[in-house]
Amino acid sequence: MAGHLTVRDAHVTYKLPGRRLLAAVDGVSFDLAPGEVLGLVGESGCGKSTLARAICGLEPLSSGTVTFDGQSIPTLGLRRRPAHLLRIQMVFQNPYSSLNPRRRVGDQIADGLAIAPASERSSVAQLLDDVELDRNAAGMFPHQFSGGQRQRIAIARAMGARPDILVGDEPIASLDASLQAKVATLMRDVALKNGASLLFISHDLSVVRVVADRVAVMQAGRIVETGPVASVWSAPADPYTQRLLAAIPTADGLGRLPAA
Amino acid sequence: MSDTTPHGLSLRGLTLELGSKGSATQILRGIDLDIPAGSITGLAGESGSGKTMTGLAICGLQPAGSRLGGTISYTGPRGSAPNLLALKPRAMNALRGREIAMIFQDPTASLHPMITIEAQLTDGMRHHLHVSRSEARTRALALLSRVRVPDPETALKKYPHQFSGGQLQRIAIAIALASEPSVLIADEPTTALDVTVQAGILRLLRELCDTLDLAILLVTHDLGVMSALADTVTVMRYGEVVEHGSRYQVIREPQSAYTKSLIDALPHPPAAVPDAAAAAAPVLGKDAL
Amino acid sequence: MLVTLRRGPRLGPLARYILIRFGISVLLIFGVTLVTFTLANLVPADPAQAALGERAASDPAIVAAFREAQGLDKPVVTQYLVYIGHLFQGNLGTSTQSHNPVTQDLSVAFPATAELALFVIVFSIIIGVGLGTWAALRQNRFVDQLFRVVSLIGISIPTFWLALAAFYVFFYQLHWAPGTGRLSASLQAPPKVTGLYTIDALVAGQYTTFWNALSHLILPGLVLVLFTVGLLVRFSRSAVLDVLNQEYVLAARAKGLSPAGVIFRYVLRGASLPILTIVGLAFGSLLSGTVLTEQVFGWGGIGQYAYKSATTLDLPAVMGVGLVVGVVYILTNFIIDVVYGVIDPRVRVQ
Amino acid sequence: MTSPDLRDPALRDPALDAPTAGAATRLRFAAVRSRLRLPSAYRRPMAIVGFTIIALWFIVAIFVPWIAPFDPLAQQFDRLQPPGPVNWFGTDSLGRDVLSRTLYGARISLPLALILVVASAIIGSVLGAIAGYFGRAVDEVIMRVADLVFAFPTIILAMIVTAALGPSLTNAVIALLFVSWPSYARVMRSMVLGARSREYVVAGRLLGFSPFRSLQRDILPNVAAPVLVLATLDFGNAILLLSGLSFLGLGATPPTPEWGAMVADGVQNFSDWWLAAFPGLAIFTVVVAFNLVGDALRDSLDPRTAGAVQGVKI
Repeated sequence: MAGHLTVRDAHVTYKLPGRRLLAAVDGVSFDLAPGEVLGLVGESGCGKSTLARAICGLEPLSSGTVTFDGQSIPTLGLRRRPAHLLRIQMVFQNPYSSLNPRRRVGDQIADGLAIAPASERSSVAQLLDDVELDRNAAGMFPHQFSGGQRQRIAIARAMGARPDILVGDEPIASLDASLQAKVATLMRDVALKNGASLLFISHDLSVVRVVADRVAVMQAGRIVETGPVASVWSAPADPYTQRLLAAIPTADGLGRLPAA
Repeated sequence: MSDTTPHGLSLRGLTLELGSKGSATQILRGIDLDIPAGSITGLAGESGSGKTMTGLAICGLQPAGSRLGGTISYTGPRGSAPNLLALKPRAMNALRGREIAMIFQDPTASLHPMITIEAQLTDGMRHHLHVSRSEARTRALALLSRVRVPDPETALKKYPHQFSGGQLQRIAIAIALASEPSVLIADEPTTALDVTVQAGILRLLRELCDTLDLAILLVTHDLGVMSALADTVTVMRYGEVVEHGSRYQVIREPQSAYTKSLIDALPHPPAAVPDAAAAAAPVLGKDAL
Repeated sequence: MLVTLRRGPRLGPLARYILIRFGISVLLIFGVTLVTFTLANLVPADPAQAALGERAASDPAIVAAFREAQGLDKPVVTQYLVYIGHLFQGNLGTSTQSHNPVTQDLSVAFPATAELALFVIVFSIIIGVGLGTWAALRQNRFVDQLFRVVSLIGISIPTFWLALAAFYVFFYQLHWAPGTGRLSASLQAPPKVTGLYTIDALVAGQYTTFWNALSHLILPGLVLVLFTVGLLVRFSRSAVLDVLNQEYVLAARAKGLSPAGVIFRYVLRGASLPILTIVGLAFGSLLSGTVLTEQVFGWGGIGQYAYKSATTLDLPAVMGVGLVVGVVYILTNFIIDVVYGVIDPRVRVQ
Repeated sequence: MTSPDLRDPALRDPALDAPTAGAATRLRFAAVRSRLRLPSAYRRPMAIVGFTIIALWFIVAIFVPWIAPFDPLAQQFDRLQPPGPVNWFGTDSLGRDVLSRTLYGARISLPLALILVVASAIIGSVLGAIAGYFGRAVDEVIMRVADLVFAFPTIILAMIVTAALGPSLTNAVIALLFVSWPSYARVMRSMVLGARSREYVVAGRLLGFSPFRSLQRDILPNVAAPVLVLATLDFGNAILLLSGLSFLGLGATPPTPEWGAMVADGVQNFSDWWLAAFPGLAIFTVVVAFNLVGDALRDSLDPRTAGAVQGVKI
């Protein structure tokens, strides 16, 4: 199966006012194998979104490499995105700004379909079925949908392109708590059903645990721990991961305060 | 009222409607809720359930042009009011911040970006308690230490953008406590924060509730936070209370179908925790029942 | 993961911010000299002909002498450098119409306009921001609607027409207002200190002159105030509305502060940046307005001078006016930028 | 709106049910700008008044030869007659009918203002969009030129430019074009900058949209509405500037029946109020009308200022 993503010693550095530099991503390496679901977890400012953007060619690397099936990923400047990279697609955090408010849902999903190889091309109706939305949705505009529904539309649009890799950049962070696990699971199912691997980025370790096979924990631009999700969850090795896990309040009705 | 009346707030049949008489929207449809002192009362619900509006209505900060009904009675160490809704604006304003304080979801938005922490921390107490500038400053330093903001002396001179979100929320809590209120409305106080930062704020709120005998209304959609902090839980939907009970009862043995669906949607429903372990588990903070 | 590369000169953030703004202003002023100079050199109409009149212009010798005297025979770049060199000596050239140095003409006209503009801007800020805030606090009620209508009229009415109408009604018909000019003909200008008659008269203790100068200021002043206030009411209303929707205002109300405390300490401070911006813009349109009204009131300020020199193709004078007004406007905006930095700690960081 | 909780359905814009209050505030403009609700804008009473006035003036401009009682240039009456049964608006210093001249003035001001606004909106928007989307050197050059234009008060610069080109209506329009494109460029640039990083634009690029297609499909439709509002409000401004230049003698030349120039006639014959009163009123009504319509359009784009929301009680 094609679609192997390799990240080696990636650095992304921003210039700040006052001649300071911010190393948002500070030497990150990992692999994403075809058909795998990797959860990337960390708190705000840890560089996880920057890393996701770098993988899609939206941020320039200051050093290191990101390769997709052996080809390096150039920064998407003012050129069109090279054809082979179209097989990496992304679902964004904010369902309220990730769809063009002035175009019909069906047309936007069709944008994804248009770049899929003809032999694998699905249909708008099929994609709407996949994300459990009514087929009539195609004729409507984004503002007629709730946040959770919009995120499903965004997933359908990305999957229409038949990507090898689907990147979800905090795709559930803006949703109501009762929807988060549902949408995350849907995303995993749709990706795997269509033969894509999933890079699922979230600040919420408890949701990542439900969808990911493997998890990487990021702190201050570095990956501090990586491993199968079950073992990281039950026996975290890194002190930061331990803190992160201990801080999650569990809805057990027991009134236990999380460790600070 | 006699001294035996328990301190705190009591809402009875609270209604709120918005819009003109002809096309009014019912935001709250008769809320009954008790917020006793020394306890954290949780108010849960999804977007649009009216839980935030309930908190605002208690403070008299409902949107202009909305109409309130029902009663909100208040009993505190310094006095009581049979119905806050019947108070004149001036009287309500004297109560606001003094007896009933509020903290908001996003401290970067609820603090004024162009005013120093000292000014924002002291203006409320100078207004309500009529203390001198220097005394206000002393109190401010004590408050900042109490909410564990490091280096209070320097912190007073700074502006909000110079702090992290967690520190800012601590400062916002200090501002709310500045005039020694007896009721604190906390509207999604940790939703905008990272989980490790959230833990610290949750512990702080618990500690303040216990040591200051505060009546805290915790408004949140996060059942994890609710389970960690609240003593009793009220679940709202479409402006109505659908369930009310002790924390354990609402989260572990929900009666209404809606609460059940909320709990089942969690990535790790509480059923995963064995009941035996639950019974034996050490419980921090107070249990309401 | 913050790394400090090099330390800059030891300047506070505010000082550095002001220095940067100042540098930008200086660059803009150079740009302005370039614009005025270029435009003046674009003139298709022959300035020699305009200055000398038909008959003299038909004599090539006279024209050549004129061109040489004005430096019009040299290459453009040299002309520009000469122009800049002269600017540094305060030399803006000689008006082809009045035959005075432009600097001298402007030194008479400038205080006249400054007096009018200061009078107007001070009143407009007080009235405009006050009414705008009031309207925002009473959104969609009667006062709000009323102020909206007044400000709409203010920005929609042609200034020059309003000036004329005001003059006709209050001077010609009602005889309430004094006639044209800055002082009645019977009075002498007070000894020059600032060039502003009202202030100079007070300094000299000439109270009759002071009241007379003030009474001359009122009508042109009010005409310009109506327009400027219209602008300020509109924008401060929307700036205040913006701030009223901020959560920090809700938080301030939750503290139980007095309504006045919330408005003055929280709302107006929050709205101050956009209001300052619009004050800068209003100042610009005020300068434009003076050009259109000074003519009607025979005010003898920059506006009237600009009008005369533009219609007579008096190049040095046009360049001089453009330059002076441009510089004044840039400096005003520089001051506004500095005030930004002082009142908003976040601005300094950027 | 006083509540931070935009999640409450009654408080939020129907287009928007954002999950968190913070995100909602940020998103509000995106969601709101996206739909220009023209019908409701035109249903506001003030907008109807404005729209009617504009329509009447355009009808006058088109059909003036049939509407005006007399030839605007013919010097056929006694000079400086006050308004009367024959000459409703009186006659001017050359014995021409002021009413006919005022009506014919619409034929001059309206088309010129239209050309001016459309041209400066197009030039400014294109330059602003280019500057915002492509950034770097192009952006620097375009925006520094705009800054320079902004360094002058409008009419002063227009006056200098007209003086340099020579007084005529065409040159006045050129001069005003020169001074009015930068405001569109600034608005367009900042909106394109904002839109460029919006997630749906990035999503489009990831789906292989070329920059041009992205600009045309995702960005421009979503930033067009504010530019339209700006242009509507600017129309009144254009009329004021044009007539101002003519008033100063830098625009229309005699005997053109231009409103500003006619008011200037009134300055010469000061006691004959009707000379200036009627052309001045004509300018005023047109400008007010465009401002009314522009305001209504802006309000419909930005519900914050619209009637749906009550004020904040403090």
